[in-house]
Amino acid sequence: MDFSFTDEQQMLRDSVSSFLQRSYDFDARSKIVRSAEGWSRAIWEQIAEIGLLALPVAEDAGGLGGTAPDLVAVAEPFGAHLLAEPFIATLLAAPLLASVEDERLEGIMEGSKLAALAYEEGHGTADPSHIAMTAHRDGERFMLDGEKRMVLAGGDADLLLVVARLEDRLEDRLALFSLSPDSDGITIKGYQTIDGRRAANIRFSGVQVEKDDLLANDIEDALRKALDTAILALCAESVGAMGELLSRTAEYASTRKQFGVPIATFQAVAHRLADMKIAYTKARATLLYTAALMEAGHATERDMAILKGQTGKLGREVGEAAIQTHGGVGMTDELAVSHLHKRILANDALLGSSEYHLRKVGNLSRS
Amino acid sequence: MDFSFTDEQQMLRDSVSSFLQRSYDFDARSKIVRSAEGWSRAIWEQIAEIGLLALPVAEDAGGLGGTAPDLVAVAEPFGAHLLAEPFIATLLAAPLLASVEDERLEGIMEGSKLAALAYEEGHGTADPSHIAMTAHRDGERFMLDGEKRMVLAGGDADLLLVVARLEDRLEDRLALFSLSPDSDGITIKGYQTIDGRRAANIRFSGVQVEKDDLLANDIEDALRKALDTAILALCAESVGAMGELLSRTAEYASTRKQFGVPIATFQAVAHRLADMKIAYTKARATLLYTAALMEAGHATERDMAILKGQTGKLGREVGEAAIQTHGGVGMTDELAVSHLHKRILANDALLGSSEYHLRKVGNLSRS
Amino acid sequence: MEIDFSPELEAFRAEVCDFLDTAPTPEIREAGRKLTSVFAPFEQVMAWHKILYEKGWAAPSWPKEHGGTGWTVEQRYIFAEEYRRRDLPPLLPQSLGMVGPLLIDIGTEEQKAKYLPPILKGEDFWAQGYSEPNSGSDLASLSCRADKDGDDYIINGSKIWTTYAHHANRMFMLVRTDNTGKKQQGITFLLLDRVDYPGMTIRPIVGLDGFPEQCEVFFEDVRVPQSGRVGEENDGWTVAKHLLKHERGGGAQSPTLHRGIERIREAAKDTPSGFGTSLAEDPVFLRDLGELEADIASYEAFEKLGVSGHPMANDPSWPSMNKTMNSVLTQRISVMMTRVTGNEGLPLQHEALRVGANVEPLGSDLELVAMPYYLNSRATTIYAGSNEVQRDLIARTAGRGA
Amino acid sequence: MEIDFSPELEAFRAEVCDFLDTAPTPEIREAGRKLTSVFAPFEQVMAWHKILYEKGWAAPSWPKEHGGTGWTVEQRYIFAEEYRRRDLPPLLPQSLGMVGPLLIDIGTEEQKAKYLPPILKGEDFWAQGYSEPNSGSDLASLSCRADKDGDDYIINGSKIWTTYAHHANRMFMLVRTDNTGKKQQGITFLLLDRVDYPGMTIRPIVGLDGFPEQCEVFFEDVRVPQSGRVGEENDGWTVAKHLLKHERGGGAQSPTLHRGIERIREAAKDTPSGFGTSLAEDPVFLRDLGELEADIASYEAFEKLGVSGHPMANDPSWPSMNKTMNSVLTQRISVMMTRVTGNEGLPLQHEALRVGANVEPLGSDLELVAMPYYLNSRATTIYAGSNEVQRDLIARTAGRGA
Repeated sequence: MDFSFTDEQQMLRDSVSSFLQRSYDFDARSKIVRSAEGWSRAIWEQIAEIGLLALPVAEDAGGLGGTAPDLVAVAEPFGAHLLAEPFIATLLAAPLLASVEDERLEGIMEGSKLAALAYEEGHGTADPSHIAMTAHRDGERFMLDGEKRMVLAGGDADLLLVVARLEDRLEDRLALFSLSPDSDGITIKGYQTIDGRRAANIRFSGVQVEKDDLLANDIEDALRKALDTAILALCAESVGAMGELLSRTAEYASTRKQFGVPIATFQAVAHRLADMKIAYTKARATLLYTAALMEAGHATERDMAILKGQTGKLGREVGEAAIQTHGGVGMTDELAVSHLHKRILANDALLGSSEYHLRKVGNLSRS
Repeated sequence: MDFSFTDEQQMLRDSVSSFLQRSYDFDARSKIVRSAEGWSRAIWEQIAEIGLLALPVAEDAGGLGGTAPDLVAVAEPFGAHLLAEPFIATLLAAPLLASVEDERLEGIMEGSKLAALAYEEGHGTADPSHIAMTAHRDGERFMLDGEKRMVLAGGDADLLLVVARLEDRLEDRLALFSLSPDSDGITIKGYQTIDGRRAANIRFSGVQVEKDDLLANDIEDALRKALDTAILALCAESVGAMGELLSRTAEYASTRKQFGVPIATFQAVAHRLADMKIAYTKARATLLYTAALMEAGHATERDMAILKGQTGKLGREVGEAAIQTHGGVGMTDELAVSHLHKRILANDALLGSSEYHLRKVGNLSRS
Repeated sequence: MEIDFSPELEAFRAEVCDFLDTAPTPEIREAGRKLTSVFAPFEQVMAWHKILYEKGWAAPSWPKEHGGTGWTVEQRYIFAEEYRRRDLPPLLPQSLGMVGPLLIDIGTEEQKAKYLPPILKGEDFWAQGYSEPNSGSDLASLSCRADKDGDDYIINGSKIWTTYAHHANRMFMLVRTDNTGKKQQGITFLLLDRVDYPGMTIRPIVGLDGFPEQCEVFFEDVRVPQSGRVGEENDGWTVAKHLLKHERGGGAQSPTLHRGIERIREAAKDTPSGFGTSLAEDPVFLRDLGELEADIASYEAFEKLGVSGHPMANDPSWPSMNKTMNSVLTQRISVMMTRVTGNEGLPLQHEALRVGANVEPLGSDLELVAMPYYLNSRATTIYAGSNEVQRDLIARTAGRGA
Repeated sequence: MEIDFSPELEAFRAEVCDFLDTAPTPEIREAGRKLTSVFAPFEQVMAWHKILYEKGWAAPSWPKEHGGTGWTVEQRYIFAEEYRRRDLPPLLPQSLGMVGPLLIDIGTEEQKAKYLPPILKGEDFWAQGYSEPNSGSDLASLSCRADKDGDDYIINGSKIWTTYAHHANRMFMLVRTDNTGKKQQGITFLLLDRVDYPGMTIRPIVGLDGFPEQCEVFFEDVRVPQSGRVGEENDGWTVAKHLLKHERGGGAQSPTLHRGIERIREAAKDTPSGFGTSLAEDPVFLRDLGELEADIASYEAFEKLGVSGHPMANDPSWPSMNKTMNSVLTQRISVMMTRVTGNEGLPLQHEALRVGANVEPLGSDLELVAMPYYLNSRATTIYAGSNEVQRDLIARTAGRGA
């Protein structure tokens, strides 16, 4: 039994960290997020150059075939540095393109093209079985109507991948369509999220899809796998952010003085730091353990729910404690603290909140 | 708007308190609880002499017609002193006897006879609609089968009042039977409860009841009223116990020294004391407010659920905090602290736990 | 014990409803619906303040002789309930709830005559200059200095977390006038007639919710008259402690919390639980709501005991308990709101939140406000004396009154 | 990263199951079912200890050369899972988990040879004499004195919270041998060969659950040989700190917690929720259970990281985090159990709880044990260094490793 990173994983993690420390400190990141586009294509190209966009793609599809621990090694520093670029969007889209052997995958892995997965339909479509959007058959073509929400990178993508039900298939089969964002009948409302990502709500009004653009008519297995990978990465990001919050808050508490002494000497503050450390340690242990289970091919639905549920819940505790400990300055836009908390909150809300997942744990008895 | 005790209520409260301080301090009470009978008939007679057993009975039935605040004035000190005697049992039984103008009420109010209400059927029969026991008509008589559990004073009573459904009546009507504990077919298993009360599980196997012993065939309204009164008294007892825990713990924390200083100077201890005080204050405010609503005839089902739910939940918080603050000695049988906590726990479990009642609050939208 | 349930109160309620249904402008209503803070959008809330003043209802908690309403506690709650039920913006607390009551209690006759009427009328808005960058929880360590010079003080230093200073025309503040004794001594309470004295600079601070609600205020040789002093020189700590009592509690706050629950229940009807029903019918959600509602009901009981003058409320830590409970409940409500909105609360919608904006929100009203409200309300356990400071105070008399 | 899921492990599991299904006597099983504490009924658990020793499985966490099993981490968890699944009583920790590992680490060869074998065999049971009436959280202030006299020490003073001292035949303890320096100095760690030395008195203390689990031990001129010292004189604090690491964590504890959940789920099938279904089908109960189970799963991950030697576990506060998490989860489990049993848990059933009693319980097994278990488990956040003390320790290195 061993939950440590391999030397290669540790090197990968260190190199990602030092790249971000160099090029993506809080000030640099703030400028990027406040820019018109809201993210940096230059940074994105560098991320692609290191090979990180090929990481989630299997080797036989031309990717690096990264394991779950590999992904954790990368996503923890991404979370600690509040990456605004569309890494999670790519994690969702690239493996799906790989699963249907789509040639456009190469451009995605190179960072020259962006793909977005239009999956979510509002209020946390935590499970593929919640997908309601239907594709109507119209002769040789298909007609899409409905709305997809919180499509990560949905306003910037060169390629939209849309999950919908084929109306004449069995209810539990999901199809995957590929669409250009310029297609007739598509309205895209892009926005920034509280944690500095770009996303979009996308309305489909009688959008016609050619037969060839039905990439798969039974994507559910591949979709679930992609969602699990994205959940792992979201949680690793959050754990990275929690670690950052813990070290920043411990540092602040040991230097900020009130009543003539560092506030860390007040037991109420000290014990809150202790609770933050316990929460962080629990979350990170869960993350590493789940990554090891995934790598061994033994992660169950329950394991994924535990990871997502615990990370969201513990992350909120850590974020709220960090703000409270910082007091007034924690309430501002000016320190990383509030942004790290917002990243954790957003990651919690994406792909099923802690409420949803912890409840699922209760419903799924341990075998 | 006024939630203060009247002068009369304050006098009543003071006289009950000083009687208990005189005759019922922790050592005296411990001896009583450890005695074979488990409670003191001498104390009971004195309680009757002060008139407290006539308090819950309407004036036109020969009682004192005490109001909800009157009852609070009495039950708070009872809780603080961990009264083991069957006051709650009498609160449940006496008003029901009054409602059917039963002459045996007088002996109950005088303290010479004990009545027990056999209502509960196991696992918290929090609402009369949960009663499942059925009385079968057998010619002119009735036949009772089934089991009543956690019958307060059930092993000591001279008279059992049994709630059951008449099999040929509408489902939502409850009947009240009177029975001698010596009747054929009755098996009584008496026991002490964790908080030093006496109670019993009572099994009825083909118990024959004469027609005259059907005291009422639609007791539900009177029963609900008696249950509300008992809930008020249980909550007042618990609030009394919480106040006692708070003052004992604050006293202990300011005298017990560790690391050369009173432990109350440690912020973790101080903040726990603050939380205990907040919890106690919230619970007592809820108690007084609800008593005022009851007196004004405006207490709803939701109000009663809030009172019972909050008292159970806040009481547990206070009790657990008191034990933790006392450390090792809080874990022993030797201090009142653990006994006060057990009284609060037992009061929570009786007539619907905080879990049950708080959930009811959620289900009953505020009008 | 006694609670008034008389029919006359229902007539009063009808009068209140009628007024609140008709008097506010559409902009005022919009400001209330888009509220994401305890501090309402300035322009609209001051307009509403003036309308309430005309009706005589701007300051229900003030004594009648200074323009209060003379209502019973029951009436005050009816007013607060109907007010909140309509999502009208709460009047800003700094003038009406803090410096006003303070002056009523201990101001000179001149100060009362000069300052109370424009506060009541909604003509003046006062900012509160207490905290400093190095004096937060340890407020008494403040160092912003006022030196006597003739009939004036010369102020140097800075204040921070000065809510709405960029909207204020007046300011009350604590300054250091003596450095020699204990830190609580040597503090003086000052009223500033203007916030545009030469040498005064106000810098808005953008909050984590994206809005500039707080400010930093810099003083460089700012000359103000000594007549603005409240109480004695070097006795400002006593004055401030007196005011804190007003700041930390005592209004009719529970209706705001109850209204939060109503909005949550309303929005829950249209929200899937993820487990087959709407959230409004989901047993888990209802249980959590029940727990919160019961706690709000207990807070209401606590608050009414206080406002009605129950002996328990004489406890010196009552205001601290009030502040602690209220802040935590506000945060719990805000969390529950974001639980309803889920990831629909993630988009930043600053433009749509502006009163008068012609930008359609991406989703429902609650989805628009829940997340910024949650983020903003993290401040409630920090401001007006952090909850840690309150617990220190409560612990000092923990055993008393039990 | 690597977890062993090989088929060989299933063969090992089969061997474990087979043994655990057949080896324990009915009394041992009964003692496990009636467990209401971390400390199992003495007589039966020592009988079970001897049976496990015969099999070679008494001390899975000891080094193989001292009688450990040499199992992999995976094997240890399989053993613990199957053990707990059968509700077998856990072996007492004082000898096997505390003084034993301590002697292995830093005892003399003589001490190892003398004391380890009878511990392993279950012949000896050691009590732990640490706390004193005035030295609880502030353990280093202890005052029970040992004065040198020839080759002996003369002990005077008392110890309290000495679990099962009335069952012990040996005792390890901390004594004050010097009063001149810092309080942590001048403490010595002693092994006592007997607990019936002249001048030693043991008084059992009845706990809030009604059982005498703790004791007070009085020493009046008790003469013991100096050869029982571990480490140097006046260096006992270092020894005790070393031992605390063993006391505060590091076993395979999560299976015990998982088993608690299983018992709860099982009992919930027969319990009405009060809202129309059984508790086992009640969404609210299942949500709360899910939250607790997920937290136990996180603890399991934490524990496995520690046992498998992950670098994070080098953090000096790891044992404190372990103790904090484990104690709180134990208490949460116990609360959940009493939630299932409701008022059926209120009757005192001391007689029915006795192993070998011929008294029928009033209700189910869980109803018999839940309340005393809940009450007893209040101690978990107090003993072995209160959770407040642990948090102090954790806070000291809060930022490290993040």
